[in-house]
Amino acid sequence: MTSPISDSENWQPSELERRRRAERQRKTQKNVLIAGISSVLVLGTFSIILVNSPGWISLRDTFFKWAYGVEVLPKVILGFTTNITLTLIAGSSVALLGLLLALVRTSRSPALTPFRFLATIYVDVFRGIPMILVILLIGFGIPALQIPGVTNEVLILGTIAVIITYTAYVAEVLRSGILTVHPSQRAAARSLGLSHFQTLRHVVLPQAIKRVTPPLLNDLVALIKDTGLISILGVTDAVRAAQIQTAKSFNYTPYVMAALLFLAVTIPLTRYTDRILRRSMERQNAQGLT
Amino acid sequence: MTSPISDSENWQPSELERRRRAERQRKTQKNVLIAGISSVLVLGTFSIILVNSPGWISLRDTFFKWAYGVEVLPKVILGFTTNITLTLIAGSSVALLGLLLALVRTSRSPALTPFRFLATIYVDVFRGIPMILVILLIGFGIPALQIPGVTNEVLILGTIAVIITYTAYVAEVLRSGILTVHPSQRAAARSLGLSHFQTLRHVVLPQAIKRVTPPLLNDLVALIKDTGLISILGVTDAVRAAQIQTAKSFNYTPYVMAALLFLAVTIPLTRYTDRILRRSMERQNAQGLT
Amino acid sequence: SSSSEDAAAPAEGCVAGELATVEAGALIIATGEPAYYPWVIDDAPESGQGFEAAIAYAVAEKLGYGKDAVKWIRSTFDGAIAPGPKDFDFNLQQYSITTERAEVVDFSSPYYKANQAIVSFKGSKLDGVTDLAGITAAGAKLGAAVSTTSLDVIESQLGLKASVFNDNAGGVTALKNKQIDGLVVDLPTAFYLSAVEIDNGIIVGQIDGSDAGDSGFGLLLAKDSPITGCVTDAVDALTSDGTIAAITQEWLANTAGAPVLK
Amino acid sequence: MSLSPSALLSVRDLKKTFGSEVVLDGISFEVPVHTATVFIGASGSGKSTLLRALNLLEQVDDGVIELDGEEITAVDIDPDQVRRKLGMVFQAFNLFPHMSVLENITLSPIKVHGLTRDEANERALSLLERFGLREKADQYPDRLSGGQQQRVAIIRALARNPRLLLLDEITSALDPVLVNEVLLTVRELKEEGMTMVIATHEMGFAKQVADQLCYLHGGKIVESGRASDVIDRPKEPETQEFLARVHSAGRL
Amino acid sequence: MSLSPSALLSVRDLKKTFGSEVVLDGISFEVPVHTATVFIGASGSGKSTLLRALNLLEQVDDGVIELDGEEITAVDIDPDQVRRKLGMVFQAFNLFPHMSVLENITLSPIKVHGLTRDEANERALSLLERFGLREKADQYPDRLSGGQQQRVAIIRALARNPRLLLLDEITSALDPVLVNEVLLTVRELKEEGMTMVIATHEMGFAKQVADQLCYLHGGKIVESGRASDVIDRPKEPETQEFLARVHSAGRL
Ligand SMILES: Nc1ncnc2c1ncn2[C@@H]1O[C@H](COP(=O)(O)OP(=O)(O)OP(=O)(O)O)[C@@H](O)[C@H]1O
Ligand SMILES: Nc1ncnc2c1ncn2[C@@H]1O[C@H](COP(=O)(O)OP(=O)(O)OP(=O)(O)O)[C@@H](O)[C@H]1O
Ligand SMILES: [Mg+2]
Ligand SMILES: [Mg+2]
Repeated sequence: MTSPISDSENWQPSELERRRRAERQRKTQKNVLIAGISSVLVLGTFSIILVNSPGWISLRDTFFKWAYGVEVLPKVILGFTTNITLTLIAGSSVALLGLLLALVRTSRSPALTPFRFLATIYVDVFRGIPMILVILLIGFGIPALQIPGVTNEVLILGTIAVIITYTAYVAEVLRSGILTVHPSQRAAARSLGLSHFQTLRHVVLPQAIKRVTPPLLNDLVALIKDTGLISILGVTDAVRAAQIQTAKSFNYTPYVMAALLFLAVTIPLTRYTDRILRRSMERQNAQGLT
Repeated sequence: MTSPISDSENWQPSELERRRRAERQRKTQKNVLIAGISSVLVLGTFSIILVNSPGWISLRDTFFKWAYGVEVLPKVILGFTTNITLTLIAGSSVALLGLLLALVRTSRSPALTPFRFLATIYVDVFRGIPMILVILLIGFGIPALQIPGVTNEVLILGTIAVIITYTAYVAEVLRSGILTVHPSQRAAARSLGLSHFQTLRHVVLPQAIKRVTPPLLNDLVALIKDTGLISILGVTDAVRAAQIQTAKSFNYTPYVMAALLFLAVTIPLTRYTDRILRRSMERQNAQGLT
Repeated sequence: SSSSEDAAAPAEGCVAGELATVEAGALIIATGEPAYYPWVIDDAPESGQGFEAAIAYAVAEKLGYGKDAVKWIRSTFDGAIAPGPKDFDFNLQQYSITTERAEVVDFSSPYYKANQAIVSFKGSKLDGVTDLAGITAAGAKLGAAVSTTSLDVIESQLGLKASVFNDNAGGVTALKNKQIDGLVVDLPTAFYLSAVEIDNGIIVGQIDGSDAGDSGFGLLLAKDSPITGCVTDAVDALTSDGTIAAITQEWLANTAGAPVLK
Repeated sequence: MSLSPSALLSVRDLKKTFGSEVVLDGISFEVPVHTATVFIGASGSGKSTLLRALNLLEQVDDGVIELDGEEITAVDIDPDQVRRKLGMVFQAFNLFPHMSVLENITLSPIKVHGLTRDEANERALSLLERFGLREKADQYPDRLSGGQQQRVAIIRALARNPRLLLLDEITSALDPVLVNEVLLTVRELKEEGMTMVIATHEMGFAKQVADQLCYLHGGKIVESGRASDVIDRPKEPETQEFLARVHSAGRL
Repeated sequence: MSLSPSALLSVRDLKKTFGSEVVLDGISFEVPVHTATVFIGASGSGKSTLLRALNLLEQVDDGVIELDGEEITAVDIDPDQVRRKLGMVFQAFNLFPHMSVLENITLSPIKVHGLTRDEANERALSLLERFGLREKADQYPDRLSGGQQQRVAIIRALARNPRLLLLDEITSALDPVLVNEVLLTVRELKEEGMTMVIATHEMGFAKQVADQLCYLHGGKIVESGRASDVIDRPKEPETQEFLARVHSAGRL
């Protein structure tokens, strides 16, 4: 139907097209330059105002005292391992439970009405109340009950509390993803003989999850940070470690070190996921000019 | 083409169909019953274990001492007004700025590359670092600079910090919504002569926002709670008010009161939005059996 | 003033070194993290340096636990007050004894009664104020850390609305930024802060916090702990034999002399 | 309730409404094995709805559908089991945008019918070859032309070797040469034992492929019979009028 | 570089590739005002791509498109201004699922062409009436049959009164009676002064509507001329072969 490339392998753009491309490139370059320069100007102005303000030195010493930062870094890193461990454990549980909840909430079967009702209440309640209360209730409340055989290990209980809260958030994100998959996709899958579960597995979820990857990453990044909330139970995470140091020294650099640690994990994660996502979208979509 | 309803206004379902409907109803009822009973059983068992555990009374007195809760409620409500006020102010700014950022990040124009780059860095950084650090940096850092004419009012600075952080989150949610709108929709809108902006306004965003409403609500609910983080600057929100009371009495009921206040706002909000969303989806989509 | 009346254990039952502690043969003492100067020096309670560290070892000794039998742990504020079993025998981090709190936990008799003091800086609204009325008149904005008696002093005694911070670090920063005019802390801390942390720091004056229901710092124990009686007895004994006075003299001597605001 | 011996599909008194609109109003027909039953009728007359109902994608409001003598409209039927025997090509194709052409085609053979990936690929590639799409195997549906997408949808249904094929306007996006190719395919399939229900607007195609032609109007099958009879010698006034207008439009 | 006096659209040496696939390989043609130019060709021959390129929805790799004497492929052109003069019906309809039929149709007249809502509604409703869709005005696209959706897409383009209409397979989902209705509409529009570029697989439709017929093959316009000439007396061997196969398929 269409000619293979070999036909026109030695095709050269016309004079006109060459001019057009050059002009397009020139225009783009000009615009990029304008955008770039204006960005640099704005940021530069801010930096200059910052550095020349009367309090800059004192601010720098309070927040960015690198020598001190390096000194406390090992302690903050030690705390950070708590964040990472909890994130790995909580993250996978949250993914599973959140998915389950999202599936229940998006199911249409009338038989599941009671579960749907409970799932809705669950999400509304655990999303709505401050996580600190959930952590207190689980982390201090459960041991206080003194039920035989139930752990009173704060790490475990704290992790459970984190899972409970984040499951509510992630369930909503996944639910929104599932709802965006057009019903005709399910119809097609079912008409091919795929079971309800297979339809979810192969048709609905792959599309749904791809679509909500940015908000899912939001929640993952927030989770890494929020696992630290269990420090009220006496566990030391990166931020708590920083807080301890700051409380001693009245200097905020430890917080900055903690932030750098977080970024060291989250930025590569985000960039990597984003690239995968963009590739898959580029492969999938026809890209016009709009 | 098809007969109007009048044709068959006096149509009665056949004997078979009546049996089928009855059976379907019976089956549904049975399943609902099973689901309902099993839910009640599970929840009931948990409650019984809870109430009969050795520490239940002490737990109840510590977390659910209603008389005390009512006593401190006015103070918690006073703190809660801070959450609400900040949410209203921050929420609208976040919506605007988040949208702007999302639009920059989803734009394809090569001229915007520098802005896209900056927007990506912005999101990565401010999403990744603990909000507490942003609040400290803005709330304590800016006044420390002693730049003439710049406020050192903690409420304003704290709100700015909250806006900065949440903008990053909301931008990602909106970006994901925008990406789910199929390019052919833009093509159709542009081919109708709509400008880039009109296309966004009338075609892309209405679909995008509807699709990400659940994660947007996640962020709104989280925002209501997280506005409280500016309490590290010395402002009293609902959770801080509860904490102050708890520190006095060593009783956690104030936290529970705070949680109830949050729920009193977030649940109606969520239910209402959900209903609107469901209605619009029902109107829009053909609903098959799958 | 002790809340141990309702504690079951009679003082006579205190066999030295063999109390019904969390871990038999050892005494687990909790404090905050970090523990502040001058209560604990260098955040190292094990050294026995600092007022509360010294008190802890003195009480331990009275109870029949040598230096080696004492184990230190750190607890958060919430960890100390949460219901249910505790992982420490007693906890000291400047917990003020109030009747309300005593419904939830046990306290020993007080081992120290600190006045509250207002820290500020030269040239602030509060510089030169000499009485309580002057503070209100100055329209001053006062701050305090959460879960301290200082907060009660501002709110119930001065009738002002306080800016409440997570810890003293936050309050100090706000003070340096002039976002508040004064920070209320207990007197020993006030001396430390005004001398070390705040440029041109001053102590405006001290306030007797008793009116806010403060009856001094006590050792905090689990509700109905079997050793509350013994610990109270030990504190009482240390008070009467002058040990506590000596420790106070050693660690808090230079904290007298701020004008009292009335 | 018995079925004529050779009928694979038997529909009785089918009724379907959308809100206040009665789309199917007492549809009855039988489809003998190895035959093609074609539905014609105006746009909006309910052809697609009927095919969706046969595939249990719409819950009917009354009536019975029997497949292989089994009432598939019964309440306790397992639709997955029913659909294993059915293949459907949707009017809007409904390809899976996140899967390549090959993955679209092999999904069901592998997951539902238990073929190995190699077997499924082989079969898929030979069908792609036949419909001139061999080189698009790894392309994604969004990047195909309309006719290419339609062919993939047809191949996806064929690759499963169903007992009964439900084909909704499968020639709408095809060029005339391809229409002919599809026509030949349909005939071959019949010979191989396939049974089909087809909805179409193409009178020529209908005439050439139909063993039984049904004219759908006002929610009812107004007339049915051999294709040449219905088209060339319609009996009912509605059919006569429709075909007269088709004629006058020069489309026969 | 000048344009023949009556040509509204003039295309010269248009080239478009997707990756390694050359889809349009030096396309040149002119469309005089008040005429319809029809493109036929096998599935995948590039008809849709060409129409999208004319609407500036695809960036061409070489060549020139002139509309009203203005080079719209120029770098500094404002595509919004160009598209105000153009109307397009997409092969896949591309209706807005979040808007009712009426809103779909009136969006552009109100937002782009500045009509009041009442004026726009009136015009939309009369067009809906004409295409038998009056009672679907408040329905949402997902709930329409294929043919109904296609009619809405046509109406949406017509409602804007463009100078040049680009119509991609606008009869594929329509029943024969409606095809005729569209045919009449196209003729009327031409009389009212509209110019059109049409891609279609329906040889009958092409023959009846085309002032100029172009056969697209291998990325090139192999043959063009009056419809009756090209279809009944094709000169080029490729055209002859294609039409022969169409003939033998009984589709002419
Ligand atoms: N989900 C739905 N909700 C409401 N009405 C619907 C729905 N689906 C279809 N309809 C209506 O039912 C009627 C029959 O639609 P159907 O798609 O079966 O027609 P069709 O015969 O396939 O038409 P075409 O030839 O145009 O594809 C139409 O009037 C349509 O608007
Ligand atoms: N975005 C894209 N990316 C890659 N290839 C594409 C893209 N869009 C179209 N093609 C390819 O370009 C060729 C021409 O496609 P086009 O849609 O123009 O064909 P067509 O003539 O309209 O066919 P049909 O009659 O089937 O609609 C096809 O081979 C198609 O696969
Ligand atoms: Mg249809
Ligand atoms: Mg096409």
